[in-house]
Amino acid sequence: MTTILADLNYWVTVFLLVGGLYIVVAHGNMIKKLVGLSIFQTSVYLLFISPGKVLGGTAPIIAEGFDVYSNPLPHVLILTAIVVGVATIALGLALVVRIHKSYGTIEEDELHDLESDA
Amino acid sequence: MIEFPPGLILILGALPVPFLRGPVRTIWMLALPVAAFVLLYSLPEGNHFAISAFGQQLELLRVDGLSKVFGYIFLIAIFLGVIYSLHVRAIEEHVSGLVYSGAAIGAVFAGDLVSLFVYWELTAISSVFLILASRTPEALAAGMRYLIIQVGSGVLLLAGLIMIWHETGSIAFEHIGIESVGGVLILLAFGIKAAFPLLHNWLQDAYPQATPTGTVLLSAFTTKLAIYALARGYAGTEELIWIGAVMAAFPIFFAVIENDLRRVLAYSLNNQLGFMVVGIGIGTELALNGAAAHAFAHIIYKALLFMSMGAVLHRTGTVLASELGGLYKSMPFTTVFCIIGAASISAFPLFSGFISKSMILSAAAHEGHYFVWGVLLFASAGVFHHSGIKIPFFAFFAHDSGKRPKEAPLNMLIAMALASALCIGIGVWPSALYAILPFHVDYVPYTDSHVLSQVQLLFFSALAFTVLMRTGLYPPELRSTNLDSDWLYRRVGRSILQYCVQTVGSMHSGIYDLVVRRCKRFVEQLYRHHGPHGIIARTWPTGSMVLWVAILLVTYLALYFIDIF
Amino acid sequence: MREEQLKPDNAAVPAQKGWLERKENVTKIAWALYVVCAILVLLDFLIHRHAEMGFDGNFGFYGAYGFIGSVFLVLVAKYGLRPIVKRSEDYYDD
Amino acid sequence: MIAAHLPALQVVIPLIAAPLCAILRRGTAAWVIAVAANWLAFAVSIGLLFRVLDEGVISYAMGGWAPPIGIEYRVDLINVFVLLVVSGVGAAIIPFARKGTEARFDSTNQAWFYTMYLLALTGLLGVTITGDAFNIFVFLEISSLASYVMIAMGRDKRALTAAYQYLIMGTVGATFIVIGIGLLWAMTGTLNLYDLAQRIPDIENTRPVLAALAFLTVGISLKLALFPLHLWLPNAYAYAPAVTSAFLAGTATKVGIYLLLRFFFTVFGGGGFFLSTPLPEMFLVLSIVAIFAASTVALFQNNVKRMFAYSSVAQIGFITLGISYATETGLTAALVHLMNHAIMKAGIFMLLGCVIYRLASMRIDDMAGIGRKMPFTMAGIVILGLSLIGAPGTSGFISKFWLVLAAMENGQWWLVALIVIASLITMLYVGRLVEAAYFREPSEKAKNVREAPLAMLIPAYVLVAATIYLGLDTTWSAGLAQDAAASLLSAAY
Repeated sequence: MTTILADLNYWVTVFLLVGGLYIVVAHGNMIKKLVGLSIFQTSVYLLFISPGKVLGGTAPIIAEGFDVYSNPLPHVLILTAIVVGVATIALGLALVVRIHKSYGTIEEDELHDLESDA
Repeated sequence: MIEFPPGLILILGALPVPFLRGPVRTIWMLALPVAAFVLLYSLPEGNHFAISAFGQQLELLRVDGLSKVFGYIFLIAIFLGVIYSLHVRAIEEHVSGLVYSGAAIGAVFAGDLVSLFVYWELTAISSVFLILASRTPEALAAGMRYLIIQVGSGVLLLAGLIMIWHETGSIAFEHIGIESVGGVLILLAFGIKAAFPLLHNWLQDAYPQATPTGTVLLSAFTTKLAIYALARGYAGTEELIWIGAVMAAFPIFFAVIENDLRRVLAYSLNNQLGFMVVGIGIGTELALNGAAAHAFAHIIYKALLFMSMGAVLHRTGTVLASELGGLYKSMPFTTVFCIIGAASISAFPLFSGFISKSMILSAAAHEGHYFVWGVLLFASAGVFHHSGIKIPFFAFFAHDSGKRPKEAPLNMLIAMALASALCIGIGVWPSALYAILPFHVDYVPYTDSHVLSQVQLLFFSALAFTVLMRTGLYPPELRSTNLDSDWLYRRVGRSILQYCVQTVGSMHSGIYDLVVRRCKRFVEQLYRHHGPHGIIARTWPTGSMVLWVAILLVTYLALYFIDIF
Repeated sequence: MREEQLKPDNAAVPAQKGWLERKENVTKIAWALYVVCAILVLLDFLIHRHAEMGFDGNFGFYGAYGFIGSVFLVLVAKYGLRPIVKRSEDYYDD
Repeated sequence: MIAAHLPALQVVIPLIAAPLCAILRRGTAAWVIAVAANWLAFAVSIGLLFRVLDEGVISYAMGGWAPPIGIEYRVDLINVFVLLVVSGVGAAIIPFARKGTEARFDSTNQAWFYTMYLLALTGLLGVTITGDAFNIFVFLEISSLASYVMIAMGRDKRALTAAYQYLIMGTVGATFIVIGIGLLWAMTGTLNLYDLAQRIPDIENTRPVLAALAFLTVGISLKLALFPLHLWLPNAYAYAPAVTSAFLAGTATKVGIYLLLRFFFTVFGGGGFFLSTPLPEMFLVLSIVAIFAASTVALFQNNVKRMFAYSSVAQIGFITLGISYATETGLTAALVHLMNHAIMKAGIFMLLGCVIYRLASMRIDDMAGIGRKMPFTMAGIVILGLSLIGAPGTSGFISKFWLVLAAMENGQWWLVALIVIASLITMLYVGRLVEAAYFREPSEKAKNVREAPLAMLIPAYVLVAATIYLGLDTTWSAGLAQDAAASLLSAAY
């Protein structure tokens, strides 16, 4: 039990990862797929951030009285990753809007039928 | 002095042809072989033109007796071919003809296996257009089969040369022999192009499908290039004697019952190659001289025969023996030229075949190969039968078909006249040809005894033909398809799965039956899955794609972890 | 171009039959051939033959070889090969 | 002075040029900038090549922060080879882009197109040159996002769904890569590739490292479209504008190959580690399946662009086949084919762009008889097609030659036979196009077309010429690749 709790952050990561992927696989709606994708990416943020926390450490700002700091690097990295993620989702949504305009649907199976006819 | 590969003159010279028109094009195309001929004439023996590519030194211009005689005849052949095809409007035929001949000439002067291979493949690729240019579905299919087989030959050559390079560290194209695996592979590659028995059928399959002008060029280069390569790499290999004997004998049976006269010529081409292969297999100076001389003479008279049949095809639209006859009335010149070609291939005294074929026969007798000698003599009689008599007889005489086509176009007649003059010229003055052979010649073809023997042989063959015709025993010309080894891949290959189902399936049952049924469905499923709407080809929903990702991830994880446990 | 090549020949009129097509002429040619063959055999007596292998110097060897070989060739092709390999013209088309 | 900053310039030039295009909003001006930036980038690559040849590996500390803390750009023979391919193919494509985009978009959208193009170029060059694992992810996403947009700009509305699919797949792939990187970072505490390479051998067989390897394998396989993860590729290539197809076919998957080599060989330590995993067998099987399945599918395609897209999947199979040997010859074959295939496939898609420009169709039936109407375009396609088959005298032959050599070294004769059969299948589908173009009567559509403008033909013919040149002189392909392969295997950096 304790081991499971000790690795809690990893379990959450795995849960988000699998859950996100599952949504991408299982849902035919293009927006829902993007939601799944977003959740899937979130798992990565957690994967990076959590090992950066040093128990008992403080924010990595040099100040008197503290000599244990958390690792600042993951925060920087994940900030970048979040920006990338936002851009991806924005572009994806823009594409969905255009697809809706062109086809009148954003359900993948219907799209598939439409394209087979074309 | 300019030292430049003559083959490249033709290949590069072909490039501007699409942009030239009218007489300028005619003059240009005729000037190319002439220029190459003059150049070749001036070249002394030795290696003259090397480039480095693929990290190797490639010798593109190795001039010696053997390469020179093949170079000359190839240039003569393309010159005649260009004249013969001047009336053709389709540019791609002219271009591919020139490139094809240039590649064959380039291959002859290649001093190393890599450049030989490059030219080898180029002849395959450039010549297929001469077949495709017929623009019929049959020609398309035959052309594709031809291409696959020819390219396959090149691939074998490549595999062999890599092995030899590995073993010896040299890519020089000298005597190869069949002692190493690489040598056997290369022999196989040469054998495909030389139409060895059972590897031969592309020839009878493809040549009759080419355009009237295309066949003339095809008959000259591909197989004779292989003969040259065999003479260079496998002279004196005893197996070749037997292969050649079989080659000389078996196609004539097919030729007798074949109705398509161009296919008859293709079979007789095959048979003539057999003589040359025997000569190479014997490998003495006389035999090799004979093989080279026979190749030289053969290219001209075989081209002449194909030219005459091409003229018939051009004018009447058919070369089926059952549809022709009586054409001598309206095509007298073509008839005469055809008879000259027929006399040459039959080796009548005073015609070119006589002075070259007899060298090979003499060499066989000298070396004590009596059985082979007998086979070749039989083949000589047979040649007379199907090429000497059958071709002119059924096309121009026999029963009158009622067809009254115009005489062949002027350019065709000129080409045929030139070829005829060469056939007779070589037959009457053999010393000119003997002078350019690779080895010194002290062979005298015209002795009383030899002339008499040959004339007896031929006249009694003619007697046999006459007797068989008059007694009604000669097989009638029937419209038919005659099976040959191509049946193996055109029919057996296709029905092998169904066959499995029928025979094996009836013997066994249960599980085995299931397996076989699966096999049968495989072909249908290939299209179902790979065809435009097949499962592998169609647009997949994103979800299933991602599912694949997940499956693969799990697979990899499992594989890695299994490893450490 | 096409129409002239298919112009029907009025073969019914005997006068238009070529010299070569008349039966008596064909017979003449055949007889000429028989005579030439006979002369050729007889020449064997006159011309000295240097036989390379012994057996080829025998009287009439080449003539007999050519005749028998040709008959063999044609008959084997007709009765041996053709029944095996002959198929209808559109055999490969289906 | 400039020579010292070449590694930075390689990425910075297109990166700065991209927003300039966006700001100018004028098609012509943007095009001029794009051409200038791409050609400069090519020049920089050449400069880098000569520096690497002269002085060996170049290490460049970005912003003056010394590695491993700061981001390091590290140029060695392997990535300079790929940089050369990417910027070189781009340099040929970008002049070609003018006519096609002008015909389709208004001035503003043209400017956007060039912006996206430059961003994609930046990303691909960045991925290749950087020595920092996380930096790879960032550049990868820059290039991917830009390429999604470039695909979506295709004239067929199916381009939109193709772009969407690619977006989902690409993001999943990139995220997998970043998960792999994260796991490696958690285990070693460094993101510098060369630092990682020092530390990984000690912990090579721990589970997180192996999990990282699995994530990286799948993520990168997605990016380089290794069967069965190729499914996004055919539609993306088929419905994108010609410029995009040419650019992506020539560069994007090739950078994927580079990543594969870099991670498996440099980071995980030479050929030894690679051979100790099940990867060689896995790659061998997947490559063969890719070659045959994709070639067979290509055979039945009616859309010529889609046909060549599937052919790309098959050709990638040839590259990964070379990698699966993990021998010097095998890797050389892979690198040589990487370069040769980039050039020929980019050329083919450009020439197909010429056809679309005149004919407005990619159906093989509509292309009937086009050989007479567009002789130069089709002649180019035939030459490149021959190269694809592996005909001697073209660069494709060199690729096949090395591949066969590698197979023989391993004594796998059956594989030589398979390679030959695959070439024959290639010949069949190229032959189908040739047959339609030259031996059929012109279709209704083809009757009125004429030859493509020189502005499109000349750039394409540069690549045709390169294909022939590289078929004759292999100093710059096999010569470089051999050294690069040797350094990959020894994991010397």
